[in-house]
Amino acid sequence: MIEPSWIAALGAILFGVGLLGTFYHKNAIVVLMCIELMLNAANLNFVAAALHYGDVNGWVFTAIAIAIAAAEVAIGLAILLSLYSTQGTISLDAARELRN
Amino acid sequence: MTSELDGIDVQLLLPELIMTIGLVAIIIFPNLGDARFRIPLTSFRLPVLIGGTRFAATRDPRIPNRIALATLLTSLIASLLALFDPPESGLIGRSLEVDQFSILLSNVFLAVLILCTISAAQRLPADNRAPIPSGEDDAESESAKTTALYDNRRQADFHILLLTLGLGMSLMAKSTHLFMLFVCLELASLSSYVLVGFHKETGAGGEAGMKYFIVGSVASAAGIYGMSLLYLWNGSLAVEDLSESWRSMETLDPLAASGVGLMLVAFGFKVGAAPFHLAIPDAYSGASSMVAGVLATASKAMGFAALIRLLVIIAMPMTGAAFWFVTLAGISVITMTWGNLAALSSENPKRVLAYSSVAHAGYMLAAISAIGSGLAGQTGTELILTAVLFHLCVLVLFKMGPFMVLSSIEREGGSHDFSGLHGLSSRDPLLAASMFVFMLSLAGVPPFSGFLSKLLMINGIVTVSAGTGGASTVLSWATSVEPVFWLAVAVVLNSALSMFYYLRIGMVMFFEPNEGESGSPVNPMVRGIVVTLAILSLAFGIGPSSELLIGFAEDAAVALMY
Amino acid sequence: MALPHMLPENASEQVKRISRNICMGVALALLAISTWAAATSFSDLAWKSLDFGDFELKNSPVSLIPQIGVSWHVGADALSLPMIWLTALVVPLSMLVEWDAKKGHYFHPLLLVMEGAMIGVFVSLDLFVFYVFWEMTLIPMFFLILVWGGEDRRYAAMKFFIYTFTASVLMLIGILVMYFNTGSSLSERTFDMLVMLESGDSMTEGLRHLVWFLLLIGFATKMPSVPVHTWLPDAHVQAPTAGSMILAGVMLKMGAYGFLRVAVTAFPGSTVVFTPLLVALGMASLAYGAWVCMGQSNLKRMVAYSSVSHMGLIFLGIATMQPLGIAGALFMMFAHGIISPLLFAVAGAFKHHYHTLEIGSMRGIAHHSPWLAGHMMLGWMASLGLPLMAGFVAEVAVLIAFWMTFGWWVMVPALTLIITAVYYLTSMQRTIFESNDPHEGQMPDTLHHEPRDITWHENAGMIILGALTILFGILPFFFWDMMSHWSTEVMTDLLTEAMQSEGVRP
Amino acid sequence: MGGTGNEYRLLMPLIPALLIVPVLALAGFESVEVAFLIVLAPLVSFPIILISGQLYNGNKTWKHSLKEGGVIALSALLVSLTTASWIVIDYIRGAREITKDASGRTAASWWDWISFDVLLSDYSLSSERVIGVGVWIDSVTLMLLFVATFLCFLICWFSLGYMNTDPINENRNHRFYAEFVLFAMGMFGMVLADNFLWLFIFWEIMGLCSYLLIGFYFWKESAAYAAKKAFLTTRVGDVFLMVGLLILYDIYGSLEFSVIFEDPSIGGTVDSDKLFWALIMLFIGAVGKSAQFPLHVWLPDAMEGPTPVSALIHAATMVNAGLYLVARMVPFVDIGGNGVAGLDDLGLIVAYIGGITAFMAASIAFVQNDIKKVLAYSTMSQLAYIFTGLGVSLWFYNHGKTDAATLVFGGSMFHLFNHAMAKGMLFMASGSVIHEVHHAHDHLHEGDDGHDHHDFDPQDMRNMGGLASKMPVTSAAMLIGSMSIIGIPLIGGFWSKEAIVAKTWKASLDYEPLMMGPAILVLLTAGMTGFYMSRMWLMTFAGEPKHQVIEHVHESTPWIKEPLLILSVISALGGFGLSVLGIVKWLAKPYNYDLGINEQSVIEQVIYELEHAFLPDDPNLRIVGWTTIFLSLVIGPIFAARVHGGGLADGQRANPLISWIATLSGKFGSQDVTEMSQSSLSEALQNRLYFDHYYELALSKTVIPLAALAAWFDKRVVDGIIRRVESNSVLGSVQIRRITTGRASDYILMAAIGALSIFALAWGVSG
Repeated sequence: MIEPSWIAALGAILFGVGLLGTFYHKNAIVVLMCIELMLNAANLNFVAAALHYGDVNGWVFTAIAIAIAAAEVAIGLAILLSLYSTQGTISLDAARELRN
Repeated sequence: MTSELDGIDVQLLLPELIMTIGLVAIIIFPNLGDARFRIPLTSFRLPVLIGGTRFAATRDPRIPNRIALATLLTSLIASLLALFDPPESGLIGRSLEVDQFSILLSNVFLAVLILCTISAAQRLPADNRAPIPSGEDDAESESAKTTALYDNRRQADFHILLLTLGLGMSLMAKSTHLFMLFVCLELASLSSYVLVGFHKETGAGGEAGMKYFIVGSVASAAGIYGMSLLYLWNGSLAVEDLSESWRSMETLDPLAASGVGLMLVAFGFKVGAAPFHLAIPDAYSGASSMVAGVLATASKAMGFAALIRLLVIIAMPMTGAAFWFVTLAGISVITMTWGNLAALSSENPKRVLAYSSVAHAGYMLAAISAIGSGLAGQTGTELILTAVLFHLCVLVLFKMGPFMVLSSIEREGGSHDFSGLHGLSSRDPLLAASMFVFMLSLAGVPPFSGFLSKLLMINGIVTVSAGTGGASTVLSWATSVEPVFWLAVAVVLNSALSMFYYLRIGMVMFFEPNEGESGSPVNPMVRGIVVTLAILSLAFGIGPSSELLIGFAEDAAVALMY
Repeated sequence: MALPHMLPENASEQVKRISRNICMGVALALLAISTWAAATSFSDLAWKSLDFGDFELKNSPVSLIPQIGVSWHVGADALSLPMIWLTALVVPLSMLVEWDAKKGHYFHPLLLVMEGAMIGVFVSLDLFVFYVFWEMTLIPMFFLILVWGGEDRRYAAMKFFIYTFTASVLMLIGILVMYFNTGSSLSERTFDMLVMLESGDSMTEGLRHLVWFLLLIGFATKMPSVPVHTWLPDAHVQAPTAGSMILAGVMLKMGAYGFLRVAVTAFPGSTVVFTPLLVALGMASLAYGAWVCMGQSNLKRMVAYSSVSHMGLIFLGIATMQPLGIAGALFMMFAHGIISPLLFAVAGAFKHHYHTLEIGSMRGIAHHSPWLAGHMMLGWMASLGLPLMAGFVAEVAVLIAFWMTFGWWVMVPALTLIITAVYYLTSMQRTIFESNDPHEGQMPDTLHHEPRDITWHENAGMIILGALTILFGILPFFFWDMMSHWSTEVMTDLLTEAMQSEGVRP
Repeated sequence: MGGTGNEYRLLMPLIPALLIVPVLALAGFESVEVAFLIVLAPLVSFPIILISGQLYNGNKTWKHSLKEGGVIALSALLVSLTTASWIVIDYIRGAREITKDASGRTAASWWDWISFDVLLSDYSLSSERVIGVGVWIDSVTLMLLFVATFLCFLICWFSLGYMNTDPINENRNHRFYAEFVLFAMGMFGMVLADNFLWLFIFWEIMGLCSYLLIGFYFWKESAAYAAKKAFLTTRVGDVFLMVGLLILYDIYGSLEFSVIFEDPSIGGTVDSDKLFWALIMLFIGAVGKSAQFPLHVWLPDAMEGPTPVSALIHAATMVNAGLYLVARMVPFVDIGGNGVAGLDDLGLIVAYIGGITAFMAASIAFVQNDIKKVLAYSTMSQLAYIFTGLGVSLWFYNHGKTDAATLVFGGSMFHLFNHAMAKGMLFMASGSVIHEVHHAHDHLHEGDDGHDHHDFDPQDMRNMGGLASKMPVTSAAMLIGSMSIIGIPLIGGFWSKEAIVAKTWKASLDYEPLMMGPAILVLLTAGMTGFYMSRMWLMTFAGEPKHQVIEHVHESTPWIKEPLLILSVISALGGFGLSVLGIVKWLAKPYNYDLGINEQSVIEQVIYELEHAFLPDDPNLRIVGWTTIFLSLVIGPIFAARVHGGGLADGQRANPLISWIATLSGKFGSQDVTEMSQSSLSEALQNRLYFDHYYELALSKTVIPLAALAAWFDKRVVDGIIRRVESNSVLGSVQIRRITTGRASDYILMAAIGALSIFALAWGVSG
């Protein structure tokens, strides 16, 4: 069996990658994917902890977190779609009407 | 998570249940029609009522608004009843607890949502006789007609989102389990993202929604990751367990500390703390004003409730300063200064209010960080929590108020720079006077409630620190006193700084000549509400009514702590 | 004594005149009440025999916000009574002076609100309520300046508000620290002034000094003392006449009043230790203010700086640590409260009738406005400390005490009296004299009609003020005796002990 | 103006005023009890005149029957005069109803002005101290009181003629009379005050009135300027005086004469250095008020005021206040009494200031052409004489030479009396001249549009000459006045001036070589006085008219002649008469000397006085005395006659004595002084020795730039900081808003950085 700490380490790496990706990429879809990575990093941690403590709650958390992520993606895509319909692009930096 | 909903629990969760019912009602009711389902093989058509040609009553686009209002009012009444007559035992399983704290916050949320709904009736009008554009119209009137129709169509959407937001927030306040708390928070957040970007036909709406969503998602992803770290550390996410483990922890576990730190990011975004606040002004100015008002009051209250639970209840060591004390103090000073400075030269009233909201978050963070200094003790903590909760309550009055005023001129396209406010005093003196009262209250001028709440917070900070510092000269005292004391100084200096833009709004209303529009921009209902809010901001500033509210806040603080 | 309770908001009156008359009536009623209160000081000697810390007309505290120990608690003693009377006097007079001005129906109610707040400051014995009233005075004054002010009124109003607000929030911290030290638990703590003033005992010395200092910032800004005075000239120049009169006549006194009532009474030790600072501030205000006055070309600005200069004497008087000096400071507050409204009424009348305030843009107006010239002469002379006018009594008392304590340093305030004379006389020479024509004055370029003398109501207001100035100059003992008594009490009860423990010789 | 007979009907209202005192006396009041009337009467009439003047301005009755308030003023002053006379008479009669204290002075207290406590150096409180108001009467008081009330009354009388007939004053005279009575109130109050503070208070009131009256013609730039100058210059002195009072209060814990004079040395424990400085400060105040060097610059300019004002305030009364104050210093230095030793430097300083001023003023008077300016400098010079005398007296007192001190003190005070009478009259006479010349000029140019109206100066003596025949009363009065001032033997001022000069020399020769300076200066000044007074008289009245206007001069205005006549008599005979009555000793030693003929017969007394004046025992003094007489009687006038003398024009008739003098003056030949008048010395004198110039320069180089600097500093630095804070906040605001770039990725970056730093921090502080 895989050591929970390894899982957690993978989670940490995923989180790091996701966080870096969020501000490195300008494409909104890619950023959304990076956010998913971060959420999944959390999921890995939950799984690891559930393994470690033998606590069933961890699995439940994971399941719910996946659901949350799905909802978030759905809403995110909807928002991006509407943005696309007015701006014609989904580049994060293109929308700069509101500033200062 | 094993308990069942028995009678007592139903009563405890009455507001949320009402909201849920209302939610379903909004979804279903407008869709009622004469649709019939022919039972296969027979000619018997069973009326299924969903779909088909809608009835006259259900066709009315104003229905969702009314249902939402009725739902929220009923919930509020239920919630208020609970406030005055607190239930004996509030525990529902391990994840929810109804106590004075959550009831007070529920009231705040519901009040905000009611105000928002009332405002929405004007900002997002539903016209059951909206004309259909014909080819003869010119471009302008055609687009107006289109918008009107459009607004009719999305009445239900808007109010559904409002109710989900309310449900999420209300449940969040009751959560005693971190994961539950987070789920509710997400429910509220996701609704609020959509609400911000609700006016998707305008570029600004979409843009604001996108920014708020992206930054918010990153923050909550960090938060959920932080939470997972806490879970890794402790194996349980119940607040009680976490708190106990934390207290028994001998040295600070990095896992725990970073878990709390990352959750701080998520909640920091909710309350608008620097440096996570950058999307806030954009979101406020892109969203319609009443939504911005909700973000600035209810959403912020939600963030603070979570923050308090996390920091004060969980991450507080038995003795000494909490590890987050310096961090939070630094954040608070940066936040308030940033907010006030940025508001100083802004030309957009919504952005000014957004920055002012950021600044207020800074004040409250300063108060909370005073608890983190570890000097507060029971009394000090109670005092500060009372102050923060009181501030969150009265914020509804004088923060939602101006947003309602802005919302009323927004329809005319006037909330994006100060010129929209020009001559408001001649158009509607009562409205302008109320707005001025709100500004003074925000600035913390006696005798308005903003002063009392700010005073309570500063008092809390001073109380924590005034006993320290022991030397005999001013200079050595100043070097030996706890740095917390300087937070109080920072708060008052910032209040002084903020005076400038608050007064500016007042002046713009009173002394710039009116251009264009004439006549009051609001309907009597909204005006009545706004004036009531202004009167209440005075009433809660001094006298017996403030006594009552402080009493509630105090009870809430006590309930939260023990 | 619930004077502020008696203030109805007459703003709802739609007819300007009705509003004005009602306000005047209320103001006069207040004047009558406070005069009656003051008159008891002449008839029976209760005011003089009050011990320190005792108050007449005191009510039993009514709890307002019990959670933090706020209560409605008012009273008056020899320190506040003259101020209350002054407030009740200056407000109706300022209404009288602006009787005919087209001001709209909010104007007089605002003055009345102002009066209520100021009286509230003077009577409240609860520091929370005191602070609330203190800040409440800002709002009507802000509007007075903003709505009825001069050209640059926005800047002035903002500056006035923000400047004094900043200072008073710093003061608020001081008050809160004092509050914290009134008890060890929340339920014991109170804002009741009588209890709070004892709170200094439980503080460390450094904290006492710090709190004293914070209070000083708040009060000195209001007074105002150099170097935090610059809001005053701007506010005065832009404010309408009535606003200036109240501002100079009463609002500035709130600073000195608060300093004596709170800072000195609660922290006698710090006051004694920091007398050099007080002297420095007082000297700076006095001398520097006078020099700045001389460099001004705007009549109202000059008068405003002269207020700065005169309020410097109050600090000097307190710093002498002599009953005589403190009584002199108190009398200065009172005297300046009568004289400066006169000065501003004159300056306002100038603006009203000649449409300019530039010194030298008109000459010889004594030809056209003999009454105005006469009042100007009277006011200016009173302000420069001519004997038999109220200001002189205070000046001489402070200086006598000052010599006793500081010796030859007295030359600074004394020589400043010359400077004061220089700027007043020069401004008079260049406005009411020197037309070079036995029958005509030189009019400012902006004036396109034949100027008239002041109207009857302006005249009446100024005559009353002038007469009082002289009355209190010749017969100062009406208020002097109770002030002197109070000063003696404050010395024996507080300051002497503090001086002994700090090792300061009288 | 109406006929003369008609005019004097206006005196009817004076009758009730005259009756007040007899009524009070009959009612059983004592004179001291009603002393407050002296102050009260003018005080009450002040607002009456001022306000009714404003209300009834232009009204016929007001203008003609009440002389725009003049009659009211006159009545009030009459009340003061009668009351004062009553007190004087009571006092001289030695009426024992006037209760005297141990030192023979009378004090009465009216009310407590302010009362207070003082914290003593052992932290205990003193008993309650009071500064009250009351009267203090001794012989000096009485003399000055009489001079003041008498001259005020006469000059007010004179003003009825002088002021009310000048069209320029029309409808403005109420202001004049109101200020006049206010001044009178101040003067009376100052003289009567029983403590230094109230002395100072009334002193300042006089200063105010002086300011107001000099600026009576306020529209004239020169008048407004002169008024300001007068006020400010005296204010400088006053401030020092006030500091002196502060020190005195600190020493004695009181400012009451009765307390201080009881024992000025406080049993020998007084700090004499401190006292010395207090007295010096008082003296600076006196210097300012009495226009002595170096604060003398205001007095000549003060002649911008109407002539009655010059007569009253700037010659006869107010300027004596300084002398009065110095006279009050005697108890401090009188070591024969309880005085403090070691204060003799004070006497020296006073004497030097006096000597310098006397000489300087006399020399400047040489070149003045304005008749009032000559008199002004003469005033300054004569006051300086008195200062010298007082200085010498103080010196003597402090060395225990009480007899000599008494004599010179009495002499000085007596000179004050003589000078006040004579100078008051001289000013009125000059006023008469100016008035009539002006009148004649107006008459002559009635038809003109007034083209050369402004070229002609009715005060310039170069336009006069030969007026003796036109104005017999005036010329005679002026002659007697001049003689009194010059010190022509047997007339007025001779008796007192002789005493001053002699005692100054005595002090320098016998005791203190340093006194030589003032001694020489006063001696020289005696001769110079002879010159400039003669010059003035000769230029005005002798010789031939130098301007056509003079031909039309008539001495016709009512109200003007009577005071001249009365004062002429007093000037001519008063000096001798009063010295015979022993006034010199009476003034100096009130407690053991009553005025009047004591143990000797009149003849004996007369012979004693004459012998004392002309043939003193001390041979040195004999030389000094005769030198003085020679210089003032012979050298000065003869030089004046050589330059300006000349007989009257043919056909002009005047009173024989006067025409003889005029003719005599023509007999000394003539001397051309054109060259001399162009010398640099003359120019310096014309420019008043450049004092005004340098004062102005110093002020414009220091005060004005400093004021501008202060204003600049306040605006740019003190307020600048505030504005800088403000603008920097706005600037910072713009900067900080720029961080909100609008790019979502930047927001995420910031949030991520924040998150990472919190993460790092948490990781760092833990474990």
